[in-house]
Amino acid sequence: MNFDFSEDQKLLQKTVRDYLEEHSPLAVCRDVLESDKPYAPDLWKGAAELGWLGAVIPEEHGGAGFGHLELCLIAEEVGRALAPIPFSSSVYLASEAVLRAGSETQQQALLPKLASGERIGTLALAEKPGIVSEASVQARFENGALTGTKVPVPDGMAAGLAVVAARTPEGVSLVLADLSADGVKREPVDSFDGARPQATLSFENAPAELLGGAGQGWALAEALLDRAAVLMAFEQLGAAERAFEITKEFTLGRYAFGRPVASFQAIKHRLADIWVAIELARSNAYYGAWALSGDEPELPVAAAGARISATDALELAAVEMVQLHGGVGFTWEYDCHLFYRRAKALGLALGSAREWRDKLVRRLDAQSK
Amino acid sequence: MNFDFSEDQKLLQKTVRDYLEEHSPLAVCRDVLESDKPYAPDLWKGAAELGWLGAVIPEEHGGAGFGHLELCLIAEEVGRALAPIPFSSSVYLASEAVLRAGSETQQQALLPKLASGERIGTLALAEKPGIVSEASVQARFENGALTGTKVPVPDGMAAGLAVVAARTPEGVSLVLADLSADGVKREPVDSFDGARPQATLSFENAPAELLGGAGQGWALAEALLDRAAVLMAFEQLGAAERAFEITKEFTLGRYAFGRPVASFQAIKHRLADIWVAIELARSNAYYGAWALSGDEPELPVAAAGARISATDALELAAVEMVQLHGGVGFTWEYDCHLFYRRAKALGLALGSAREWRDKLVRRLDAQSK
Amino acid sequence: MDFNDTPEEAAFRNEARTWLEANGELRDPDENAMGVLSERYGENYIEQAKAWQKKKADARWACITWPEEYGGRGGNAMQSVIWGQEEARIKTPAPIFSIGLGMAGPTVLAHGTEQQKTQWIPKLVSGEEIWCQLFSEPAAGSDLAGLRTTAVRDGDDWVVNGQKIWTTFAHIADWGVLVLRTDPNVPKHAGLSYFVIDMHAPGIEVRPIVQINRATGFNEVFFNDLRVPDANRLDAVGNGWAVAITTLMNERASIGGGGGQGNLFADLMQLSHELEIDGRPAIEDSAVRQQIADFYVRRKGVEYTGLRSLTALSRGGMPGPEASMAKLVGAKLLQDMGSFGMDIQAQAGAIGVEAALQQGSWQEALLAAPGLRIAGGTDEILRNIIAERVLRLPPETRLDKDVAFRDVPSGPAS
Amino acid sequence: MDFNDTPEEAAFRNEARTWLEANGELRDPDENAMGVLSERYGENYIEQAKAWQKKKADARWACITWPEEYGGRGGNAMQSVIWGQEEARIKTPAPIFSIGLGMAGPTVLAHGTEQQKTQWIPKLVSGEEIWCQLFSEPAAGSDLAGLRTTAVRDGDDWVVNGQKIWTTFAHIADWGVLVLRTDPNVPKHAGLSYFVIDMHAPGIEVRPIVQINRATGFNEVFFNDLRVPDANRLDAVGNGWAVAITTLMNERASIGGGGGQGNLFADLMQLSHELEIDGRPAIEDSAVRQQIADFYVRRKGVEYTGLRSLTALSRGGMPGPEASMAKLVGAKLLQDMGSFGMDIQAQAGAIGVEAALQQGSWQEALLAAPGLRIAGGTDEILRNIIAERVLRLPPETRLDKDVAFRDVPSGPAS
Repeated sequence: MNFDFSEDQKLLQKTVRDYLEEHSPLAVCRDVLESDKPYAPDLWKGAAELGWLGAVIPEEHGGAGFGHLELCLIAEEVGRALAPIPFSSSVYLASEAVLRAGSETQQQALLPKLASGERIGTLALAEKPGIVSEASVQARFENGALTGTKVPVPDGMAAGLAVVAARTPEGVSLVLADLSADGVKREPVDSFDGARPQATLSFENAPAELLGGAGQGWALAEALLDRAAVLMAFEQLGAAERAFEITKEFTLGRYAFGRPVASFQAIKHRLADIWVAIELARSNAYYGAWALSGDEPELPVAAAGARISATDALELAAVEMVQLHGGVGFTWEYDCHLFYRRAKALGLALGSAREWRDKLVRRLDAQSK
Repeated sequence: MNFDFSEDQKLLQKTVRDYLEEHSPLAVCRDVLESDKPYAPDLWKGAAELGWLGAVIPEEHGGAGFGHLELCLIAEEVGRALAPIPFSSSVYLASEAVLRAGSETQQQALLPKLASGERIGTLALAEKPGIVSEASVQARFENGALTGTKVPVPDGMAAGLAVVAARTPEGVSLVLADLSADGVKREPVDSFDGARPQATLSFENAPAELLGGAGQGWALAEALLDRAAVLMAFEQLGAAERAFEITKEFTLGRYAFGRPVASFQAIKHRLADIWVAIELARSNAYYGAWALSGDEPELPVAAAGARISATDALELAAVEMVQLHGGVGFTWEYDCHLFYRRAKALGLALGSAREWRDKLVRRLDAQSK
Repeated sequence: MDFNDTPEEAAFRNEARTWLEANGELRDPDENAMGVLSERYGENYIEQAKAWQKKKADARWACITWPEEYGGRGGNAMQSVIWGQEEARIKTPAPIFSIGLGMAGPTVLAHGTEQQKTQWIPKLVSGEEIWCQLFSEPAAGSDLAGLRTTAVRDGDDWVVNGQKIWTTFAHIADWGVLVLRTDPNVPKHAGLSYFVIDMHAPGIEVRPIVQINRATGFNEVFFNDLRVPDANRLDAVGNGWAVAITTLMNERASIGGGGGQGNLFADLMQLSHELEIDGRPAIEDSAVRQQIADFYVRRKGVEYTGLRSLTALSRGGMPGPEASMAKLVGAKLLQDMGSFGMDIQAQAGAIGVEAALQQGSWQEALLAAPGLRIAGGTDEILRNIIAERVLRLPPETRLDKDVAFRDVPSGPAS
Repeated sequence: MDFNDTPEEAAFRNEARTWLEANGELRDPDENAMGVLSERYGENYIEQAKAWQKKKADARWACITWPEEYGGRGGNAMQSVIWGQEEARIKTPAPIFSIGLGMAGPTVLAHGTEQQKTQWIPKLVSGEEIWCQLFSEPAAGSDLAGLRTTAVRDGDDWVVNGQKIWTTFAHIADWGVLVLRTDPNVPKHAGLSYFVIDMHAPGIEVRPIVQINRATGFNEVFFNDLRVPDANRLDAVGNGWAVAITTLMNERASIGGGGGQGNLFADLMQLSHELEIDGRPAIEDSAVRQQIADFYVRRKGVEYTGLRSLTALSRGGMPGPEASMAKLVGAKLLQDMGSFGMDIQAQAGAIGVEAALQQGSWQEALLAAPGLRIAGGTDEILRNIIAERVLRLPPETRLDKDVAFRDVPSGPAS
């Protein structure tokens, strides 16, 4: 039985944590939240230099060639730091898309730049409020030209490259669009979590190229979302752990009625429940990591389980973080709302837990047939 | 603003409570649970003599002619006592059916007997596990003959008369069947709440007669279920209040670590939450009572709201009753399980809260159109 | 059982409605929930509010239950409720007098001398002066009696030093009511006294607090050698806790519960029609219906509980503990609805208030709810109140009651 | 990251499996959850259990981690787990030795004298003698150290009076371990001593307790002047609490969590296919899927937490607090699943165990769960344990620690 990360992997995680503790205190997150900056560029550069961006990109394409288990742990630390960088968009989604579906030429052209951070990528699926599905894709791609509007696109202002779902005669396909090209307009759109900015991308006969088979786009998108769900679960787990630790320390140091707040049973039991939720999420996430790293047939079910459990844990931890801080918890000055916003933003990023619950049981059901 | 029962109505309620405290201690409920008796006949006789069975039956048909507000309060007390009598089957369902849909002849023949308790009625809808709907009715009624099997039928062994949903050429209709007639077979079926016994009723060309218009059966059944939902909500409310009171007293008297268990915040806050659930249920039930008593157009929505809220409150109160009693809570000897069983039985009696939630929103939606 | 007024109530309602419709403008019944939640006021809100209050005072509608001699109407509690219901139909300015009318005024009326009442009450009624209430401190929130701001006697004055927090309208108030520690050598509840302070006096600094929804209704207030005349003391030295209880009882009665979800529920039905799941309106999804039904019965449960309480009032009884319950249930409901409203928008739920659907009602709800779950008594304190005052369960084991306040632990031992 | 055994573990597993398949009969993997939940045993269950234990002991498989000199195998914790996994694949008789092997035995091994170990352990290993554990009392459940059953010294014996409760297998046991109050004049934890008693001695009366699911695994045990030789005392007089902690640590490790939901989950998927909603299988209803998904992630979360813990064990570490968590989550999950399984049957959910669908699994779950949520530590105690021992939060304020036991309040003042 070897259902845990190795010592080497944990050592890597420790170096990531140490780096982020030094270079990404919560003030860095707050700075992006309170400004118009699309991300923290110095941190992004650091992440690139340490090989995090190319963690699963092969060395021949300029990556670090670690593997997905290592990337899970990096994601956990990025989540823990609420690092305001386009990590999930560029690493879990755009890079994975190129790795999974890119032609040799595309891989050679893009992967080194994605690994070095020179190029930031994102995935643009949503066009309107509601569940994103094959049917909701209305953007069109024909004869090398992309037309349509995508909103919200996470990190859309930071990215130079977008993987876009669009209709082609063969069905929905994924295409690669250079966001600096003619025919592309982008505008920031107010984001619930300002440290995780969103944008509207409008394409008007913009140049783009197919990524993967024509008409294979939706299957590919689903596969990408599953893979990202595992990584995002680790990011959520990291944020949840941090929120919990801060909350626990606060309730230990805050006194009321002559006692630490943490000595009141209502608070103690709440903390115990949050801890339980995080442990359950961690265990489900580990299973997802196993399935992701080996590309196991269990991945679709494991990814959904990890995603649901992590979303539940982080939302609980963040809501209770605000509540258990009392008055200061709902001030702009304290950091609780950074977690509160991030929890909801990550919970929605790949579709809500409601949507993943539905997928999970459909998949379990399909398995049993 | 007059959103409460009147002093006179509360006085009536008090007499009902006093009677039941004397004649229906929990030992009476337990006696039916532990025996093969289908109900407590002495209590039934008492209820008849006091006019509870005919509460809404006009005086010219032998009833007490109180009204539905009074019946709500009687139902609350019957619930409070966990009275093991076929009250809901005969009063909320069968009597209401005859009152709403019976011909003059049927009313004259049946209402006096229902009011006097000489005749016990029930409503037989379900035929198999799952939501009872117009489509689930498979029993057939043609040329005065009823054929089919109904299970579970609450109080099916106690009843002498059943209102049965059956297919006729015009669609689903309700028919009246004398359960002592030829062609009727009945068998007790194990009941989750043995003090609320269930039966299987099998009809093989049994004599029966139409109740209400042919093909109008399902609309009529829905209307009956709505009316019964309000009354049942009061019954659930009474049981919930009683469960809560017993639990509160127990936790006040039980000491651990040198303190009453009720002084621990985990327990106090749980009790506060149960109290809140009961208050919300009470308020929703009152609204249902208002809508029922005036036959208001709001009844379908009000009935669903009352039903959902009461089911939630009673299930919470009963589950926590067992839990907060600790070890003795899960013994046969203590009375907690009487409430635990009754909570679930009443929660399922007219269809689960899930089903009513669904109906509620469908109705709200239809209203808004 | 009905929802009708008694004949007397109907007459009063009619009179109120007539006056209001003649003097105010009806609200749009389809107003989006957003406005209610954001707590953002337009320019000139002070002037507008003062003018409206003056208008009401001139017609004796300003303080229904207060004595006529101080400018009130001398009416009963039910009339006050009816007035509130009717006034809610009208567009009204920012509630800058709410603390004065809801909390400070009743306390002065209950504990003030005749001179204090005539000095302060009429100008409060007429909208000339704005009041605030300064109770909470950074280290004394739920444990209000643990407050540390001190007042030391000096001749005819008291000299005040310390800090208060969560003071609504402190930045525009003329007067404030507050509790101060006048003796740290006795047990905590015994060393408190209650004062009225002039918010324009030197030695007071007010700093706004930005909330997570960017609203700025609350302030921090700092005292540096503020001098308060002893004539501004309400009730006896050392009796401040009893006076504070009067203020708090009025606070709980006036906060009420579940503000804004009425509109929000209509918004939710609309949203569930607009969004699609599996190619059909979201309202046709069974899981969506389950959730909406749950919200509905909670909201209606609170609303009908209010009607039961009004009935008691109408029959001459006292309001019960329903305000605590309404806030406990309503604030969490707001948070749950906000979260759900964002969830069913899926990815687009992550759009911020300024750009989101329905004027960002859902995002606004999610950001406003935390404050509601905390201010004026946290969920946890409300459960304690229900458990101890309604259900009469034993109080918490207390280690801070029988020792001198200065010896009560206030932080981890170093 | 994988689920594989180390080569050593694989070899051990292979050896165990080979022996088990040669000596036992494989379980039906599609077995319904009902059997696991009902706790009802067939006839001759004692003889069958003794025969199986003897067979294992003869082949040195009975007690993997215990020393060889007392009949154990001298193996490590991971081997014990592997054995358990493999044995679970086989049809095994009633677990009548579970208390002896899981709790009493380890306590005797940790605190007994050499003579006590040789007297009791080998016959426990070989299945000749059955043990029970008598800790809880009617007025001392969660507050175990508040126990009131007394032992008074009389020559070489102790004379015991009082009552124990929740004693599994008391009615068939040969020996029992228990804690008794030997001094009521010192604080509660200091006045306890730990003994082994002969369950066949005069002065013991055992009465079965019927649970709400009609199971009768528990008993009440009454002592009337029971004489216990001082030679049966484990560890020093007054040191009983420390010994009891050893027993309890082993209890928590052996109860594990979530028994039976594995099967129950498969039952649920089946049920959701059989039942219809709106004319389609219930599994196609979106609200049903939401609920099933919630059950699934809770169940898998517990299951995978177990695997993480086994990994720690396999790497030579100690098991963590996951047993407390597994029981906390698993018992409530069982209750929720029972309730849901009944709900989606609608009216037919009210049918009892004997006649309901799927052998009444759902009804059985709903009736079995309350016991699981209480026995061996209530949900509330488990949250305390997690809060205090895992999270290191401050303990409850205690009023019963520094006073003589006889002065600790035990009921409302009369």
